[in-house]
Amino acid sequence: MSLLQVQGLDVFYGESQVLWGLDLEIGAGDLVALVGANGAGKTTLLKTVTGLVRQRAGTLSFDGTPLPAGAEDRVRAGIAMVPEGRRLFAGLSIVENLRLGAYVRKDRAAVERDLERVFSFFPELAEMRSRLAGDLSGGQQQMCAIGRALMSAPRLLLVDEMSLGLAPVVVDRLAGTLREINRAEGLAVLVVEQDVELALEMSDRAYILETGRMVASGPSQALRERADIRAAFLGA
Amino acid sequence: MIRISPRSSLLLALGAAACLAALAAVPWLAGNYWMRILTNVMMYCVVAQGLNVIVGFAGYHAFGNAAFFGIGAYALGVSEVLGLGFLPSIPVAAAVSALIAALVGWPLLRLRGHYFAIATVALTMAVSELVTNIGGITGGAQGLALPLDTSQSPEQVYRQIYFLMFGLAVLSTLVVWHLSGSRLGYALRALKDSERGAMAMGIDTRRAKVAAWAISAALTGAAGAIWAHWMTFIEVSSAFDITLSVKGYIMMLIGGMGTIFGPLLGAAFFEFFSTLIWSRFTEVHNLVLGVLVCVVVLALPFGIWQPLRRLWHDRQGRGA
Amino acid sequence: MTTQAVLSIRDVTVRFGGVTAVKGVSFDVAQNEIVGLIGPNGAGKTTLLNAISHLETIASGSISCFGERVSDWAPHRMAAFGIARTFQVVQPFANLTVRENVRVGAMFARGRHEHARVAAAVDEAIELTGLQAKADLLPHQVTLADRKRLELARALAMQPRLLLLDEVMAGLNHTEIGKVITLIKAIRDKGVTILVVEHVMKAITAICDRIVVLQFGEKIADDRPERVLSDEKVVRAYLGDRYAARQAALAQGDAR
Amino acid sequence: MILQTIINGLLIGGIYGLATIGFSMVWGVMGIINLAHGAYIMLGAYIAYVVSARLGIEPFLVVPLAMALLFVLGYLIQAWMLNRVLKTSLLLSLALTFGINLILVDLMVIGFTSDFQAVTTRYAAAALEWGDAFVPAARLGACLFALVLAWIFHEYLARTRSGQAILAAALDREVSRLMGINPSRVYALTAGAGAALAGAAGVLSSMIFPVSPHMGNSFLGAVFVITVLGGIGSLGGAILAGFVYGLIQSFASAWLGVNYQEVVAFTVFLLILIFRPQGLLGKKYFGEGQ
Repeated sequence: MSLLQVQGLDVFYGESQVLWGLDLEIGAGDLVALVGANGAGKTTLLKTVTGLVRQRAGTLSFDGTPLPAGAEDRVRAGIAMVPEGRRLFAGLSIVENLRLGAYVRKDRAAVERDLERVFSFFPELAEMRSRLAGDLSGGQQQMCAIGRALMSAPRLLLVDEMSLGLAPVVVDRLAGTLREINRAEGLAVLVVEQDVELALEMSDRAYILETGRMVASGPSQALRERADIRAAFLGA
Repeated sequence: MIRISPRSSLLLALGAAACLAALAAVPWLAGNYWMRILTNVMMYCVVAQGLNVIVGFAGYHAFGNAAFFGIGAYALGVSEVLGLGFLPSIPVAAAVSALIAALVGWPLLRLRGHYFAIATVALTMAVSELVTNIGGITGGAQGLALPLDTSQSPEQVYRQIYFLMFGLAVLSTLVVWHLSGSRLGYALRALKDSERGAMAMGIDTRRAKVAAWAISAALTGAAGAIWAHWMTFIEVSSAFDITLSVKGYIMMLIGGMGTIFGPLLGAAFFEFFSTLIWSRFTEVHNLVLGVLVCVVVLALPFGIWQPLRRLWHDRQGRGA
Repeated sequence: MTTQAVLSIRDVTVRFGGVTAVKGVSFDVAQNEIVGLIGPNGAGKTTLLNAISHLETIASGSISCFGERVSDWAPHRMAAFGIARTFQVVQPFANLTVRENVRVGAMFARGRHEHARVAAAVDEAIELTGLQAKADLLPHQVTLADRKRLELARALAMQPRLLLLDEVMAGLNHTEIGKVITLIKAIRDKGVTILVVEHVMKAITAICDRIVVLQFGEKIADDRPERVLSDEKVVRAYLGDRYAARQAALAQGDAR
Repeated sequence: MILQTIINGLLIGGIYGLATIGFSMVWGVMGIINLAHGAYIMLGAYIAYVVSARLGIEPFLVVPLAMALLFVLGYLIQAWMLNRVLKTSLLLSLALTFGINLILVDLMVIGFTSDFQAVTTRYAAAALEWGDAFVPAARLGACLFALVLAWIFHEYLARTRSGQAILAAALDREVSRLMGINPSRVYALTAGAGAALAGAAGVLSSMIFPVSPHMGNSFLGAVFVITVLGGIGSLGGAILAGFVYGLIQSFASAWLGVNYQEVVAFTVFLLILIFRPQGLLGKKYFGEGQ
């Protein structure tokens, strides 16, 4: 039985429709990629899953039960998001940002353990933990944003445009870390990416979105071989 | 700006002409009571259009434009006391206001958003304190009495004031209309949305903003000057009353910032409504005015035009 | 006589509060050349671009264009002198239509202000960037790719001699990148010198005559693309092994 | 004479600081300029007047009651009206709070007429002596009380979970929801706390200044200056700037005469705005509003 089930999703911005009848499924422990042109509606889909945007039609169920309406409650259900552009709390330090990630959790001891666990994934952040998030470089901010999302002990992690504006070497490292966390802890991850090559390389399954409609889905390896996808996205 | 087809622009022109004619005939048709109300409405049209230049076009929220209303009033008062006649004193008052706006604007317009809004409120408080403390020619705390115009009957004086305010309202609308198509107008509307973008594209944003505030101050100062002559006795608390610039701000808001006729509609609507209140609930005027302000801000945050304009473009968008 | 450099950066240093974003960077850009400026995030690329277009003041060193020292010029004077730029985060004038946005470029930058010249510059810029169909829409009604094209169109309408592009490709899909590459080449062919800040390697290799690589605010390479992209320092600092592996695979594929 | 001027400046500075913290917080956290903040201070003073003058209770004991009542008022006004302004344009908060101020002031004029009231304490005349200067007990008590309240509020923000939630909502409203924070409730909480602090300042100042419906507006000028001088959203800045403002006013009136107090204060204010808008202790990234 899948962890996240999205069926027949229609979403509008004002009067213009952005998503048409989307279906999507993520099993516990899957690493799924969602790729597509800019403006295809990828971020809109993520915002609908997290509750920042309300859909006009369609159902979203998590662990078999319908998701609560407000974004504040969906993080309690176990959905965490790394927003596009990282959007850390610039005026607060790294450790304050990470603790805010665990805002909904009551178990103090577990939160402290998770804090050290995040610093083990991203050692660079450990020694500058009291630095203001706004003063960090792009790569450091991305690590802190991923850490902050992990602090809410999610069962599904959504990562929006991780590679945007980052040097390829940093992107490789972060992709590796995400893959590692997914395998080691069975944390389901949905990665939204512009860099189709990266997305298909790091994911088990993938969905391809084209102007708000799902045009292809399936195992990533198979999608990489399809001629039409190579031509449209991989420029081979 | 909304694309107006030739046929509807003809209708617009005819409608405007009819309005102007009707308003010009008011002194003969309506009694003194209505003429006084309409003079007030015209005054607020000028204040609202003045704000429209700096807030609507440049996006700089000069919340405390009342400072220039007061400066214009006192400049006229002083020049009349010094013997210069009423009519020539009006351009003098406008010039003094514009000059002060330009001088103060050079440093102040470096501020953005809330900082600028607060600075203009502080400017109004500071200038009114200064006028009180200078005393002497400005009459200080006791206020300033203007020489009485004995050459005309009070009836003629009120009619003169009405036509002057009416003319100023038309002038201020023409200024805004010219501005919207002019090079300065484009510079202001560009820097409103992205000052860095405007600078990188060759706009001297500092000079454009100072020019906009000077125009705004000149219009507001002229209105203050005519108001002073109308009152014949002015004091700091009424000349530099922040409520005036807040009411002007709300009127511009209702009518639609950055449009040509919006502030006029906003002024007419708001002033008629609050005058009705004044006559009916004299003792709770401020209370009801406060409620009116809150209702307007919550109900019409973007004024009447904005939703229409977005709709117009969206309809056109789907068509393209 | 060596051709006079369009842009010469001499030992430029830029500081933000305590942080030195750019340290002692020097390079030249010759007439009609396209130079790529790459480097890891936070390396100072955009800061340097802001310094050239004078939205950022430089702590030391000098910047000169067409032989004139422009280090302390006001930004709007740079535009009148023929230097145009686009922004990494697109900054359209939201309350102006696409055509009006482009008109601002034509009205305020180089050239006389009469109506005919302005109208011609606007039409040409909109034509070249393929925005004719969307000229009367507001920026919020067009796609991100169109808004990126609008940035380019506005800069073109300024009839620039030097064009600074700040990550114009970020967020575009493969086909859109291809179109923008051909557009940039067309602009260069009209005699415009271009400095490109970019992360999309496909675009950099396709259009650049030379590449300057920055890391932590310092220049670590400045050479022709093929030499720079195989430079050990650059691969470790910026490109990473995955890129190098893919290049190697491609190289084998077509090593006939 | 200098010592007395300094003491007067510091004592009144403490009150000004407390009066400003709420205003600076609301601006820093939500980007809202609350022109009705002066009215909250005035209401606090009237609560002190009604309870102590009419029922004979010691003014200092009235502070908790005033804070509770003002908290509710601040919370409701934010939840019902100001939260909606956050969705449109923040500069509308100026116009909206101006309207609220008109309403509150006029209600008190109707209820208590415009004439001045006084709140006296048994030890009104008592004063400590320090060298040849007098330190009025009531003012000293008020100033110390103000510092204690300010410190408590500062710790609340820095240490507690809901305090951090307020700062997070200030920096990025949408992302704070992803953390599980409900911004509307957090903003109403902040506005309530701000109003409560204003109420406390009102009670304390009722022992020093005459109480009238229009007393709030004269406070507003001082609150503007101190907020920007201290750095928007910075509590420590507000307290420090409160003392600086108190001293400037005290010396200005001692040397230039009472009516130049305001002019000097506003000139200082405009200079700060131009040359150091981030103020003395302004925190980076705060106060820029979303």
